Amino acid sequence: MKKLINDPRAVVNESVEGFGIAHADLVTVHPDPLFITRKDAPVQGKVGLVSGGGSGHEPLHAGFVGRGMLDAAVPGAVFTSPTPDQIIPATTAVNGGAGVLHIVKNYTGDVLNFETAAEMAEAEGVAVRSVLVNDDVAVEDSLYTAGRRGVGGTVFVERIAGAAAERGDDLDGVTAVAQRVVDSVRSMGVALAACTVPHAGVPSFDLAEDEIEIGIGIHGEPGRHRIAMEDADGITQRLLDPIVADLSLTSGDRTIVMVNGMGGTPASELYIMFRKVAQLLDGLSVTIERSLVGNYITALEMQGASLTILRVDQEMLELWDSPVHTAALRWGA
Amino acid sequence: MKKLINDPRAVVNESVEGFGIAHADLVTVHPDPLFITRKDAPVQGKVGLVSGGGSGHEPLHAGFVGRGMLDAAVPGAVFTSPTPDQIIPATTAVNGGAGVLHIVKNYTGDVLNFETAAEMAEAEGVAVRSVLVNDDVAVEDSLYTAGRRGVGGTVFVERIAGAAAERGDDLDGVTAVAQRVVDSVRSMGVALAACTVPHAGVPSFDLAEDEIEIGIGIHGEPGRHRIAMEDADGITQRLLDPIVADLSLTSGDRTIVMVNGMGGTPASELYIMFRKVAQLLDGLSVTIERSLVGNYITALEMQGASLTILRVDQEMLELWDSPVHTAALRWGA
Amino acid sequence: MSMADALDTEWAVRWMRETARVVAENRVLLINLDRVIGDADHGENLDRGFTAVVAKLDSSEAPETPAAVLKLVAMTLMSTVGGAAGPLYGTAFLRAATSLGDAAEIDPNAAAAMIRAARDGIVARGKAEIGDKTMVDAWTPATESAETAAQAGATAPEVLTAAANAAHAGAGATEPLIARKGRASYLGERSAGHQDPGAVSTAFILQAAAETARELFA
Amino acid sequence: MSMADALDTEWAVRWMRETARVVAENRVLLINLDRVIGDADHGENLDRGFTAVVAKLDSSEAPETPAAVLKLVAMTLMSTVGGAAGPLYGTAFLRAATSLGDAAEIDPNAAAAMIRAARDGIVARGKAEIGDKTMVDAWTPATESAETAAQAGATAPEVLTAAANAAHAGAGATEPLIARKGRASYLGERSAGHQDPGAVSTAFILQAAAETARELFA
Ligand SMILES: Nc1ncnc2c1ncn2[C@@H]1O[C@H](COP(=O)(O)OP(=O)(O)O)[C@@H](O)[C@H]1O
Ligand SMILES: Nc1ncnc2c1ncn2[C@@H]1O[C@H](COP(=O)(O)OP(=O)(O)O)[C@@H](O)[C@H]1O
Ligand SMILES: [Mg+2]
Ligand SMILES: [Mg+2]
Ligand SMILES: [Mg+2]
Ligand SMILES: [Mg+2]
Repeated sequence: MKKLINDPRAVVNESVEGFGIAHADLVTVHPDPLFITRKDAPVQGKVGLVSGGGSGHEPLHAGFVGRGMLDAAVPGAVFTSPTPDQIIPATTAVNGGAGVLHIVKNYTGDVLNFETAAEMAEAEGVAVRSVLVNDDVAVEDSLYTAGRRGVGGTVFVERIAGAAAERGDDLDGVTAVAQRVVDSVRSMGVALAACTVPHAGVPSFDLAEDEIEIGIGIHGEPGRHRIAMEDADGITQRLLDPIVADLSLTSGDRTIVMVNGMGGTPASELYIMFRKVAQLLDGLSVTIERSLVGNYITALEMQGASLTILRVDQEMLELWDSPVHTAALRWGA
Repeated sequence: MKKLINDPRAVVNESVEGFGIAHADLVTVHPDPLFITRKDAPVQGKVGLVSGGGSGHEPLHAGFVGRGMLDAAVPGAVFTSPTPDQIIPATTAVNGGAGVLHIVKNYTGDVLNFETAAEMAEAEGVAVRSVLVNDDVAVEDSLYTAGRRGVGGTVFVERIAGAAAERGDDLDGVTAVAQRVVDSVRSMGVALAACTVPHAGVPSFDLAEDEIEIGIGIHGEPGRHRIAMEDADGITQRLLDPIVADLSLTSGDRTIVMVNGMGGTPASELYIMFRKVAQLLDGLSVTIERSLVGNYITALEMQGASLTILRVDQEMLELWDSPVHTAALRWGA
Repeated sequence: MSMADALDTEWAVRWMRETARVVAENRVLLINLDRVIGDADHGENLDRGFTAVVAKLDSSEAPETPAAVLKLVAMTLMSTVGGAAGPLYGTAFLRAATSLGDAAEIDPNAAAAMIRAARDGIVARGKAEIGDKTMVDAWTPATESAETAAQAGATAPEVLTAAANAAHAGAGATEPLIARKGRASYLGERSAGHQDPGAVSTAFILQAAAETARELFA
Repeated sequence: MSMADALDTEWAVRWMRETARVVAENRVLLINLDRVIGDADHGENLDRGFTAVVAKLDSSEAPETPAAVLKLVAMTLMSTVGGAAGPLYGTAFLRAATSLGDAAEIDPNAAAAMIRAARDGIVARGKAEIGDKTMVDAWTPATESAETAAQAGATAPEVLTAAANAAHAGAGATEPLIARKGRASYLGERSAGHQDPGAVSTAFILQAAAETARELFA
């Protein structure tokens, strides 16, 4: 596996450095310990939003730092949760006096590291709340696992909670909005071919020419089961059905839909999937109010896609539509 | 090679259909013959901009239809120029009385089909001008080829000429701005692994685990020469040097830089390359005024990247910064 | 010149149906030739185009002259093939149609003139010279052989057979050449060692012409 | 209890250096174990962490007690490893340090208590039970064997050897299990048939403890 990198151990630092130069109008990169903040952080009186996790999911999270979304992103090594000594200064750096919300994807590593950081930041006098994103319906039996994983829904939580914070909601209010999004969002993914972690140098799993992996996560970890390759419409149905069931989507429901590329999938294929999602939801009389089609939460160069659906009410929709200005999501600004 | 598609021959139609649903606020899809127009086309009194080419380069061109950029995009089959019977109605559909500019990438097929269409549209009373984009410095000896290929520079021409048209420039004025961009923009690409055309089903070329292809085009056609794999900094230098030489970039020059992914390259790797470009240009005292890092002109899921540099003056920069609202490029709106 | 072996409208239709069959049969071969020195679409493009031609022939009223058949083919290829080959073959068939006028039958000289018209149309459109490793390298010897045969008193099927054989030889002879036009030219010296896909498809088209002509008088 | 075989600050430093060496040596093995049922980073994470530990030991003033060594290790792992293993091993070494107090030497009972403290810290943090296919499946038998050995009058090196052997056996025994905690749990039944990477790294750490202890008194 060839990669456009220098030292495999410098991938995160060098790439964040480039990101900081490209988006110097939006963000500040703090190199050691590594985290990224909004250029104008801390915004006085505004709740600060911090998220983070392993690298390799770009544009998540750094690409979502800016007005109307995150105040800070904390990147770990590739596929490895960041450490408290990064999360703590990121938290204090974006505290404008109104407290900080941690948006944490539900993985043991992320949970433990953010937990420790939150404790320490609180000890330093910052009010910290957390929401756990756990939208992946691929994990069927949550009693016998570490719970559902956080995947594509994270983008929705960051955007809508970010909008609430920008609007001036207090810490409890922003936390409540974030939790409402978590409760209303579900995702499911598929991989056609694995990605290769730079330091590992070999693909994370092997798939035969006629196999795909359903219920894939975003860490190159194998999914729940393998099936024979199918056409796009069939695969889309397999991703949609468990989401519809889990959200109990019914006639009249309003949604925002994301068809997300895992990094190595052409946009044309994502739009073919989106077309099928639109047809199927239309058949259920479920409305797609807004959509995102593209690479928003990736797994390096994995070939595959994920589907995320958020059931929205009018307030969530208005928050969604409010101005956002980040490297990877921008409108109204 | 697995793909998220249904019938290989329906890829373009189904994907454009999905695109139309996802961006119904921005565009109208005309299914037969296939082309995409700005929702509010024709804009009375404004010069119309039409571009097109083979599919497989998404978001180019349909992703750039909208305010401040293209009025129509004409997608051919995958890697195949569109036909005059698509280009002609697209041209007449966006003629708001001020004439239409065709932005054509310099490939025999594109040139011949647009030429025919322009003739026919003129016969129908539409004033048509054309600019040929030919920014690829990989093609060294233009005497013995069909001339330089049009690649990443197309994005810059579409944006800046689109801004000039939006500003109200007349057909000659918009054409002159477009030509000025063509004259000031250069590109060079690299492939680490080939893409697979859906109807072909096998990769367009084979590269060994330790080989890369320098000077790759965007049609999965082989590049000019192969070299042993190098690190990102080395490869970036190989792409930058011929561009700097060809543009005679010197101290004090101002530029817009695009590091573009070919479809299968993670954003993190593009930012690693951008970092090196920034360092090298800084060493030459050349300023990067604006930048784009991401997938803007792809070759399906090809693994690789291209570098495009536009030397700008103040006017071009102001046009660049003016509002643009398309599926793939948006600011100020 | 005997009208017994002149080619009529029915032959023109058969020629196009046989071309569609041969192109479909060789779709992958043409894709693979184009994959090595181009962009892997030539077989797909022509297959799409000639499939549309057959559909057009099936659904339209029968054209009245050979020229009308070739004009229909020209318009259909122009609007369905795309790429470089679409306008080039489109122009070729349009010029060929024009050269035939409204004649009901094609005699040996008209057959040779038709091939020259097609070839000249391609050169006018694409500006390639002989040796540039394009379809011109098949059309040019095909034209010359067809004219020589006609002058020597060959029948129309013999004229087309001479053209087809020369086109095949011309296509084969593109192998060592370095491309100077079209997509293969970007490869420079690396384009040598492979036949040009457009030259090969030209040979298939002219071979279909010769075979259907011979069958008609067999 | 004889102070002759008690373990001092110098041993604690040697233990950590030896751990760094063993982890570096087995980096790829641990990555590969994690690749199959996780995300291919466990070896990389620990290698980064223990490389940082060695750098810290090289650059800091020599810690005065074994507890001070382990506390430095805990803080370093916590801030460099990340993932699940960072906080878990960080907590383990922090609790181990706390259990030692400011004693200059570690006798057999203190050695066993240190291992129990580490194990309890991991359970408190990660909430895994025995049989969940995590590092707890190595730490729990290690704790039990260490305590049994200490009660039976073993020397400190013998206590650590008992712990290391039990950890190795415990790691091996994770192979048939279905994971119920951590990333491997998402695989459900497909997690069976592979050893847990954290259990294996636990065995390496305790083996380094035992070997450095034995060497000190060899
Ligand atoms: N300028 C030209 N003149 C004549 N023939 C050309 C020219 N350029 C390309 N061709 C022919 O077109 C063929 C390629 O057709 P096709 O693959 O369908 O189009 P594209 O190159 O646009 O993908 C080449 O093999 C060559 O024979
Ligand atoms: N809840 C838990 N309790 C104890 N150990 C755990 C728990 N979750 C994960 N582990 C251990 O952590 C190891 C994985 O560590 P590592 O790969 O570094 O982190 P990550 O899973 O975040 O990539 C597993 O092999 C397992 O032994
Ligand atoms: Mg990890
Ligand atoms: Mg083509
Ligand atoms: Mg081609
Ligand atoms: Mg791991």
